[in-house]
Amino acid sequence: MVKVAVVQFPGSNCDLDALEILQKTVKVPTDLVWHKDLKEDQYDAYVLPGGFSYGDYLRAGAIAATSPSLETIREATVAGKPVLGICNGFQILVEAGILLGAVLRNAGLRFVCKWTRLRVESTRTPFTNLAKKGQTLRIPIAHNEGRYYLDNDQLAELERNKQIVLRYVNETNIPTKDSNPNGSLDNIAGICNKEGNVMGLMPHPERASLPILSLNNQPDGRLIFDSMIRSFENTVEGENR
Amino acid sequence: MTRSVIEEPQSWTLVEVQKPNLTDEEIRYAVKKLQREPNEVEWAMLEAQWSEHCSYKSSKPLLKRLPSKGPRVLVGPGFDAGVIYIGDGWVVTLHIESHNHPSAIDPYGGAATGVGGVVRDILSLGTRPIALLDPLRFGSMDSLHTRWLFDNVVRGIADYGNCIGVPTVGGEVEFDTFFERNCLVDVVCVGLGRKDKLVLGEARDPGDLVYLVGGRTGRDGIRGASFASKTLAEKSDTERSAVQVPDPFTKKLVIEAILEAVDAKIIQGMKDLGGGGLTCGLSEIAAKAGTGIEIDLNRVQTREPNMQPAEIMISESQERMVLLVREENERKLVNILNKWEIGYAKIGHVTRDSLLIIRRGNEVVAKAPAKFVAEAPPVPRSAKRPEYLDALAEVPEPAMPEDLAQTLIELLSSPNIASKEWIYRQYDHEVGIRTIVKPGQADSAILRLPNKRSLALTTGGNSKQCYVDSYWGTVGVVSEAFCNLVAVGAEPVAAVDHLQFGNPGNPEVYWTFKEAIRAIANYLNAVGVPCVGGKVSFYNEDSMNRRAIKPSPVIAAIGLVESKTPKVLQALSREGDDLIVVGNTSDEMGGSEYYEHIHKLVGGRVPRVNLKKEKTLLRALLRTLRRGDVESLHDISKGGLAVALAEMSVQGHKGVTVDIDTVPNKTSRMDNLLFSESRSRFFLETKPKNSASIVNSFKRLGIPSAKVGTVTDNGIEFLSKRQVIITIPLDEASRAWSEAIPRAMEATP
Amino acid sequence: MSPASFTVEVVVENKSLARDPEGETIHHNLILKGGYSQVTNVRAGKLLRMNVEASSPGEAEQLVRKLCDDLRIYNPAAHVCQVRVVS
Amino acid sequence: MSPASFTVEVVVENKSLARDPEGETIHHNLILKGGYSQVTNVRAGKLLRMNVEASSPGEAEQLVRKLCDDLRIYNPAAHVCQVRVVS
Ligand SMILES: Nc1ncnc2c1ncn2[C@@H]1O[C@H](COP(=O)(O)OP(=O)(O)O)[C@@H](O)[C@H]1O
Ligand SMILES: [Mg+2]
Repeated sequence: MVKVAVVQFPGSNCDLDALEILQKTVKVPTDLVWHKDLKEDQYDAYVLPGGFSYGDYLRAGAIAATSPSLETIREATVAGKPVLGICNGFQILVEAGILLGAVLRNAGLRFVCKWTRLRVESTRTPFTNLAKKGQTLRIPIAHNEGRYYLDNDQLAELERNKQIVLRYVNETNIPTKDSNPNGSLDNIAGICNKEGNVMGLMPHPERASLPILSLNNQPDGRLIFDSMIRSFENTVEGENR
Repeated sequence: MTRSVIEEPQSWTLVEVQKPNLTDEEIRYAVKKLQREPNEVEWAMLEAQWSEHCSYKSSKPLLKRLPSKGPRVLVGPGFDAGVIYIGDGWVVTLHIESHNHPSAIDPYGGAATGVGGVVRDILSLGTRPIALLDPLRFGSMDSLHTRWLFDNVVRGIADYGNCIGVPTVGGEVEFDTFFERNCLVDVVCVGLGRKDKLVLGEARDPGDLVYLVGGRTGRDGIRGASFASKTLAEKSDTERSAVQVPDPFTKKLVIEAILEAVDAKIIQGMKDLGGGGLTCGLSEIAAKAGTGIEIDLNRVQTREPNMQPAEIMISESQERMVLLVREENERKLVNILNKWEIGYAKIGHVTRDSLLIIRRGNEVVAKAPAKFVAEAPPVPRSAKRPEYLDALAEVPEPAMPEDLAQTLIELLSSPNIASKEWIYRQYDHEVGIRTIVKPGQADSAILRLPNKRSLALTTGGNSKQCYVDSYWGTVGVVSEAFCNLVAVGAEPVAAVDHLQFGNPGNPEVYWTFKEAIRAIANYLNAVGVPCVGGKVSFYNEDSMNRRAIKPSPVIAAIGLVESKTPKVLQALSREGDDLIVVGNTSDEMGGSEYYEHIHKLVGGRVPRVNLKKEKTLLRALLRTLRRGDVESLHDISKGGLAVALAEMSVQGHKGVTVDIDTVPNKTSRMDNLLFSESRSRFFLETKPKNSASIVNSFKRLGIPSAKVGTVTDNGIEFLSKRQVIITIPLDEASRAWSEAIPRAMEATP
Repeated sequence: MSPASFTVEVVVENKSLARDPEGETIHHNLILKGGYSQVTNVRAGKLLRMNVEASSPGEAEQLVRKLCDDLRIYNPAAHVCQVRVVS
Repeated sequence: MSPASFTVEVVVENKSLARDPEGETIHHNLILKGGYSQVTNVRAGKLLRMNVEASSPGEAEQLVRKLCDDLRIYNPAAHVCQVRVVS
């Protein structure tokens, strides 16, 4: 049976949220794993939750990225397993060098908590395979350091490899300055690695997975987790055949 | 500690004096009780514990008048937080604190550590903090100093609350020149836990071990103390911070570790260390149970060298908790603390003899009955009705504005009324995946509970009205909080109060304090809801001119929403719907935004509440909401009915047309009718077919109600005698309301 | 004298006897756990580097000192603020 | 040689292409609006001051440089990092 790990770092604070959604809403067997206890790659997928690991001191995600658990995660990414970094989890993956670029302090210099519109730019990841390309998702953000940045050459590479997964857009589904909540380069909200199995995003899909919590009563965030389940089914079917 | 910490005036210079900083009566009482002269350490402890701060010596007898019992109350005033049973084995805890003086000096650190303090109270009961609200009071927005305070206070709350993962789901803010130098920074915290895992601040079992957990003990918060240790006096101002440095990361670890220990049921008793530090924590935890505690100061982990016993005993270093644990569970506790890499020290044990014994190695440095230390002799205070009240009661009526539309626009852009989005955008109000109704959407926030019910939370204050009339002003504050709860379909279940005043030694100040308590007690008795805790903060005055702040009672209240109650927000939802008003509007302009902001007029008759009818009204509204015929709803408060309608309209992107003559009222002027802040009123939006039955259901109970207008696709329009008296395009109203605060704050990086 | 351009550094940090949770966390959780035990202490602060036109280094320093106080670049109740001309 | 204690400063700031919204905002909204037009540019960064035991200033500097790279005190995708021994 498949099993997912939500990795808990000192200062994680969306760990229990992600756990609850995975266990009770998505209904996939999930463990909360203390980072020091993640010594071997024994799970089928990993979720690095949001929060303020190590208080965001030095730089969001920077200290957690040196946790030995990241070596295990790295193994899992090489093995092609789905790895999802949400908010602080995204920052950790970037700081660990598993994803490209940097996530800098918001251009507005303030923490921003609000519901955003996201356009799905790529459906090839195990977290977007249920989406249609160009589909909009309404998912909230809440962060102080969410300005995605990398230099022009690398941006071109990201584009070429179809590694941009989500962009902030306006009501008409267009990435604009106004719809960019943090000054991210090219309105980037989420990216994946070259192979596509690792995704990091600033918005919090676990906060948009229950209709009652969503602004429009639509659980758009579930799509991210449901996609992950579907990617398991595909692998399992593949193995059976 | 009964109702938690109070701040006192703090002189930030450390002075050397011989005598303990206690009154002559207190000194005599101490010597008599102890039958000897206390030593230096004991004096320091008594000073700390007998401060207004920890002892409530000026307020205790009065606070007893507040009703505190109810079928859902498991723990009332007297503990770190009130505990309310919400069914299915779950409890909710509730507390309010302020950090006014520290925030006035270091708004960022002061506000942040204020959050830290109230979160510790909630944690002390063994419950997980799940929400924060922040009632704030500042001087005029025109002042640079105010903007600096406001910006940094909001940042401090944001950085702390966001980091520890507790959503800030509501609050309020009031601007008034009386708070220019003494801003009020209050924080409400709500916790969630299991009834069978509650932990109390009582040392019931002799033999239990005393653990000091969390941050190390430094010389923080030691000030103006009489023992004036040389080390203290020598360190100059330039090296020592006048305020505490917030450390939300450590707090987050402390929260998780303690909740893990609570879950394992290995904590016998627990107390957070705030004002008064170890002295307060240990004496109260022992006194509550009639036991004693013996500790060894050599075991306390200190952050600075050469700390004197007195310093250790009164240090207010942040992020510390005292835990009591059975010897057989010690190992388990230590394992949990090690996992989270939190500092700890076993400093002593609970004894049978009801004495507080403080040793340093083998030497006893202080020894006194715990009860004696914990309970300061009460200070009788005299009260006298302030003379200024007569002058405020009668003010000349202002001239009627020529352009009422312009007046409404000005009100919408007054910082007291304008959108507070600039604040709550900076707060993570979603973490915890519980926030069903979010800041700005309705009169109260609503949180998802584990048992199908949900929890409504709100907080309110109104210093402008409480200044003009402290009794009716305070009644109005409590009424607004309860109206906010029923406005989202919640049944009110409990409240906590926070009473913030000037110097209690001033009889006029003390009179307003008494009036506020009388008001809260009368209101709560009338609606049958208990007050489960609170806080008192005296000595709030302008440091320059010594003027006391306006009386500032603040209420936080919670209610339960049953699962079938529909979610109703305040944004208008559909063109063609009817608008209904509930409640009566009178010439009650005292302390209104219209008088104060538009006419710069302070005084007049403050809105009153019909206490005989209030419960009926709240129930009737709740019934209407539960029936499901209400499309949107907003209570009418600051700025009166014109402002309430404009807010509903702007938020729903819908217009309204209202025939003002149809509004039930006893007003003598059009401006009063539009802008009076009469209490217990609501606007309801409903489908036309339901209007009549809703209006009649109120009228039958003797509550004025009428259909007054309709939702349109136009602007905001008020008619009288078929003439348009106000018409404002939606986007103009929207701009006035949403841009006022961000524009004022733009320049602050 | 014609004005020249100077580079002035402003360092804002917590007062020396106050805690510095950021420095402590970086020290314990990153540097010591990373094996660099030769590092015995870490303090974290904010640095602002300004280019200033003035007729002398002394004038540049004074100007920046004044603006730091005036504009509340730091809060004297909680922080210390160092101003130094570096070039 | 017996080791001595050195103070080493590490300054981390954004690469110029990554922009420096904090420096820009302090410059425009605070300093220029405050009337200090002599200030022509502001950059904001983070400063870490470390006490390091080493046998020479050069060794101290090298050690810190190494740990900055090793432990990613800065993110090379966006930051530049300066190390200097101050005493
Ligand atoms: N200091 C604050 N912190 C967080 N939220 C706030 C604060 N002040 C106001 N709010 C939120 O903004 C909204 C409007 O507040 P307010 O203007 O006080 O409402 P009303 O006039 O309807 O009582 C509410 O949801 C409230 O909780
Ligand atoms: Mg309201």
